[in-house]
Amino acid sequence: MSSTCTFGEMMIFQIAKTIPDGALTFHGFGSPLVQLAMHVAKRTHAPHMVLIAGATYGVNPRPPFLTATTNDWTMDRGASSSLDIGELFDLAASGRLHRMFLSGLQIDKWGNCNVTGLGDSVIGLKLPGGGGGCNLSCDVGELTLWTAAHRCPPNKNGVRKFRIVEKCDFVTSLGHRLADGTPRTKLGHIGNGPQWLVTDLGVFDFDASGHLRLHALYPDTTVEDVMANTEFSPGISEQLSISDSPSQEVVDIIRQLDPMKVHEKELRPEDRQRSFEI
Amino acid sequence: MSSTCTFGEMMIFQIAKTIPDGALTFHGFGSPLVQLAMHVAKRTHAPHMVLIAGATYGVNPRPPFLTATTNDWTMDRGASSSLDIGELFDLAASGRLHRMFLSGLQIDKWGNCNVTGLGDSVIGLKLPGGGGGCNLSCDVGELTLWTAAHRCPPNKNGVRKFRIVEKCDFVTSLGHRLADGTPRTKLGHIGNGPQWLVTDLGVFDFDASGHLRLHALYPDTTVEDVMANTEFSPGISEQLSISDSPSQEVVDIIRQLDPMKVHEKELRPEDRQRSFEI
Amino acid sequence: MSADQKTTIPMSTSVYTDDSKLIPLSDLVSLVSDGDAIAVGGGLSSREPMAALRELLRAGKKRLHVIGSAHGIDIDMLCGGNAVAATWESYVGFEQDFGMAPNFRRACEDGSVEVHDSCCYTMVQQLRAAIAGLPFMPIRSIRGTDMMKLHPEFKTMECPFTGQELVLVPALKPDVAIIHVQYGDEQGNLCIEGPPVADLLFAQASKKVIATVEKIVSTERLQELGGVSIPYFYVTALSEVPFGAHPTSCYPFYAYDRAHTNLYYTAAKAHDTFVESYLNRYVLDCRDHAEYLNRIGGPAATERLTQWSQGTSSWLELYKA
Amino acid sequence: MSADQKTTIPMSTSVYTDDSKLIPLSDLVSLVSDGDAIAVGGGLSSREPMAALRELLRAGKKRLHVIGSAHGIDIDMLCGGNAVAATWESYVGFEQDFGMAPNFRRACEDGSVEVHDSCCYTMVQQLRAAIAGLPFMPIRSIRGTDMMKLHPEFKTMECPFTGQELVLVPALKPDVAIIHVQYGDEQGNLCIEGPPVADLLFAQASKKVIATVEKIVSTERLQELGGVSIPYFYVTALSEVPFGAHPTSCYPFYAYDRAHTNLYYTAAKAHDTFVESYLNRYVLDCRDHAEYLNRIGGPAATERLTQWSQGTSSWLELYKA
Repeated sequence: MSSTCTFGEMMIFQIAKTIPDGALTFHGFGSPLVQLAMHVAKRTHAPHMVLIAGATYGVNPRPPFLTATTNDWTMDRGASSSLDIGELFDLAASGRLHRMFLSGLQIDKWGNCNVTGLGDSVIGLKLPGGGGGCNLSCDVGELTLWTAAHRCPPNKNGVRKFRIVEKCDFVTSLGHRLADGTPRTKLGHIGNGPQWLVTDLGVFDFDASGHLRLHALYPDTTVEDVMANTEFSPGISEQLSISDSPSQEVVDIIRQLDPMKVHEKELRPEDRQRSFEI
Repeated sequence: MSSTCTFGEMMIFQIAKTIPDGALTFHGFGSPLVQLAMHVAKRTHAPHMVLIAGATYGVNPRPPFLTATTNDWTMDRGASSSLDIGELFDLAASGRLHRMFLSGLQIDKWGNCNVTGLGDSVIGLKLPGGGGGCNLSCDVGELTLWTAAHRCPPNKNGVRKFRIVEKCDFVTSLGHRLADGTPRTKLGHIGNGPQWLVTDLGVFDFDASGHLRLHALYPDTTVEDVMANTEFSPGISEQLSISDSPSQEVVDIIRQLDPMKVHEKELRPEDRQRSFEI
Repeated sequence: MSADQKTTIPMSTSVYTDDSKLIPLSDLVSLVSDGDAIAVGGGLSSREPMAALRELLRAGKKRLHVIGSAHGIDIDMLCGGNAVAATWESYVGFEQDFGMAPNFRRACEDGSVEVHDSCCYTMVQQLRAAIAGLPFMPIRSIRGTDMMKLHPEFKTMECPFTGQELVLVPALKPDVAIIHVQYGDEQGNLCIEGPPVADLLFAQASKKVIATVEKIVSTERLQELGGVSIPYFYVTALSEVPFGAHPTSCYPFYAYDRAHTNLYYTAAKAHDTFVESYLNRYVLDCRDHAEYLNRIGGPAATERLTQWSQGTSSWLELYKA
Repeated sequence: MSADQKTTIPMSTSVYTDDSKLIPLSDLVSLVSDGDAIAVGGGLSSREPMAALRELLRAGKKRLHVIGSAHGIDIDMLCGGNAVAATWESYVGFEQDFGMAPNFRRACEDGSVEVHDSCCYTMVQQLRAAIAGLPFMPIRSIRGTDMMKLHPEFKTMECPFTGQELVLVPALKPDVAIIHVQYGDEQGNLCIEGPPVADLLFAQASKKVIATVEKIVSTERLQELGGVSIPYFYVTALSEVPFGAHPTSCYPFYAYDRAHTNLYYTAAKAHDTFVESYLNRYVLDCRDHAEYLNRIGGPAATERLTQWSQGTSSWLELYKA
């Protein structure tokens, strides 16, 4: 009998733990790790969360299985109701969307994210865009950021292409401070900004100044891994710990819900090999 | 076999004729004469009008019979769809509601109407209010005004309480000019204001300056009746005519749709006695 | 990191997630406080939350601000019960059926109710501002009318895109929306059949939503009945109250009770005796909604109103009463 | 006074009242002009009006501005066919299924498509401004992000009620909304089953609406199927085009064709051969939609996609392709 979980399952669990019970919670699209984390939370510690599915805006759906495309009837089966696109974003703008999840090809030290394009003045590499993430990063109560691409091995010239960067080429979604250091609080947004960042190397929070800080490692990662793969030096929590692993119940929920292992598409091949005792 | 129509049927016909084919047309509530006029228009000369029912916002309903309360399931039976309250008013504000009907306990020479209250500084007599009429008087393409209370016999002291007045005590819905003479065109509203006024004494339009002008009499009314019952002197059209009467078809539609003669509640007892050859 | 560490949600966000929100009607109205701004659902003679309003009067609620579009007996009765301090309605009356609203008129004319008459789109835009968390919404209309005089809180601006003048109407966030609908489930999902009037906007804009429903059904059955109009998380609490809209209609259950409305109107018009002849008898002296239903004539009276669906002539008969 | 005297309605009011609006697909796309701003309905892998877009490409339409929220193969194919001048989308990609959108990326990177990336709520508020006939709508969000740099047309103001800074986003009124839905009637009433994405907003905000539908039914049947989502008077014209969303899904008729999307993606990624290997074969060289359906494999291919409803395992099977 299996007594291990995969890294994907570990990461889903870490994201799930950031969801409080009773929270009105929304995922976007293109985020199977987050979608699974929301279903795990709803079925374990957060039964009263309001789970709003990305793209379909179904409320508390029970999908038969996860698909790699978010706007699919699989994803809102069993929903008790559906919102429309305007209503969902109104909930955020009126302070009633408590938690959302954002990512980026670049994430900076203040939690700003870039999913629009790489390059300084012209677009060198066009990214797909952020959906509603820009609006939501300002309005939603608390954000959980995630990326499964923190680790950036040096190329043959010894150069690393960092994902966790000093400064984003383009700020698609807002973190705790602008590039010039102006704090988000000056802008009068109703959302409090990023609270957690879950990556393939560890779990981070943000210190009082809004700067990224290492909060927990995985059993198989080290502070040195984090430092080498980050363009700047994140703070390190005084209570730095090792993340706890998901229970068998959590792992079973994920495996039942994602028989095609769609969530592994977010992971690099080497991370798919990682496993943890549970 | 009857070859006459009642005054109510005559008045409904005059209102119906102000509705062009193809127009998106809306009635409010408390207006059976108008409701019947819209159904007459839709079933005769304006088959392509979009008939939107007041209060229910049903689109092109076929009510089994008219009720004296507008928000009743009778009134939207057979509707192909229903709008919501916001959508209806958005249509007006975006220039897509072509015709609406307004009335008032006072209607002034520029077509301003008062359904809010009588009295100068304090409210001497509180009227029910105008629903959405204030907004719609600014936004709707063309307005048809109506009242079945133009005639105002002198009381025992010889004083008339005019309904068609020099100046409204309160302007609930906007006509062609403000009380100080400022033309409506200065305000940049998208609607063109009142086009017709149908009363128990005649049919009126508005001259180029926006002033009320007698356009047609009924077979049983005179210019003198109009002048005596109006607080100011309306203009008189060079083509002053006698209104034509409704066809048997029109009369039949009205009688079929309003078996309880709800529309006669808008008429004074003496006007219910008037009849016309058809 | 534990699930509850730094991950609590803020209080008072107007999101309600209890599994069961079914409570008795008397507890439901205790969610309304004296002085609250209440948005009353339904409109004219349709689906007004009359049982809840009668319970409000029995509970002695006072100084309410009433918000709505086109209303009738609901607001008139609250005025007759001296429960209203200010009106932000766009119409209160009985249309062609009976005419002006007697208690409402008197209360406005004698100054006991402040008159802030609104108009439908102005109210829609003010609710939309609240729903979108904005301080205001712009409108183009109402300039040139005296509505501006009743609303010194409105501001104007020059549009930076077009140079035209716009009116900015501030967000309107009722303390409580009080609505009556056909169906609900235990969790508070609500299904409205037929015209929703402004109920959806009220539910989204208000801090609390309290609902009475004709019938509690399962969430699955709600889907079959047309789906959820108002998702549960907007709804604070609800009660099952059959005939809860009486004497206004709640199709497909029952039609408008024109005869009882006539009785009400006649009593209201005879000012001096209204409390005695109507308010005590049908509201204040009733222990509860069940007693009200008895006093209006019991099953014979209510049964009659369900016969609208038997055909046009049965339906028509109800209006001749 | 005659009915037509002074009572004509203004032209170009975006209200369409013809009794029958059913026209062939080739006529439908002739309602789109070169340079038009088009709002494309559906989203991601769902209910995108693919047959209409293929017909647009066959008709050689050029310099289109594309407006939308989260899209995929639809916008990517238009970019691959050199029909796009500017993008106002909030996302164009293939999510976790295949990743970035190859033609869209290239067109943005080589400058042939102007990038005005939007975000969902910004677009919603811009559409709402158009729907309400307002020059702009306010939002609080996006300040502090670089979205402001992509949109010099946005303005800011100090709120006269709160003193806070707001962003004013101008009305967005697409020339044509192009949507695909499950059911319609001859008059143009449309019924959408499942998530409407932004289709309702597009229909209300646009000057014209052109629709393809899986099935034309009677107005009465539309009511039974869930009622009208988009009333006929918004709709300029429509065509009956079964499998008109393929390879995106149009439940309950058919699921997403993952295999064909994979074929598309592979062809698009191999830039140099895209026109030859995909665009000519499946779009430009097809005489019409019927020929397209033959080229993708005929009834055997389309039949397979309808089997999602036979149970979870049949449904799951479609995603393993």
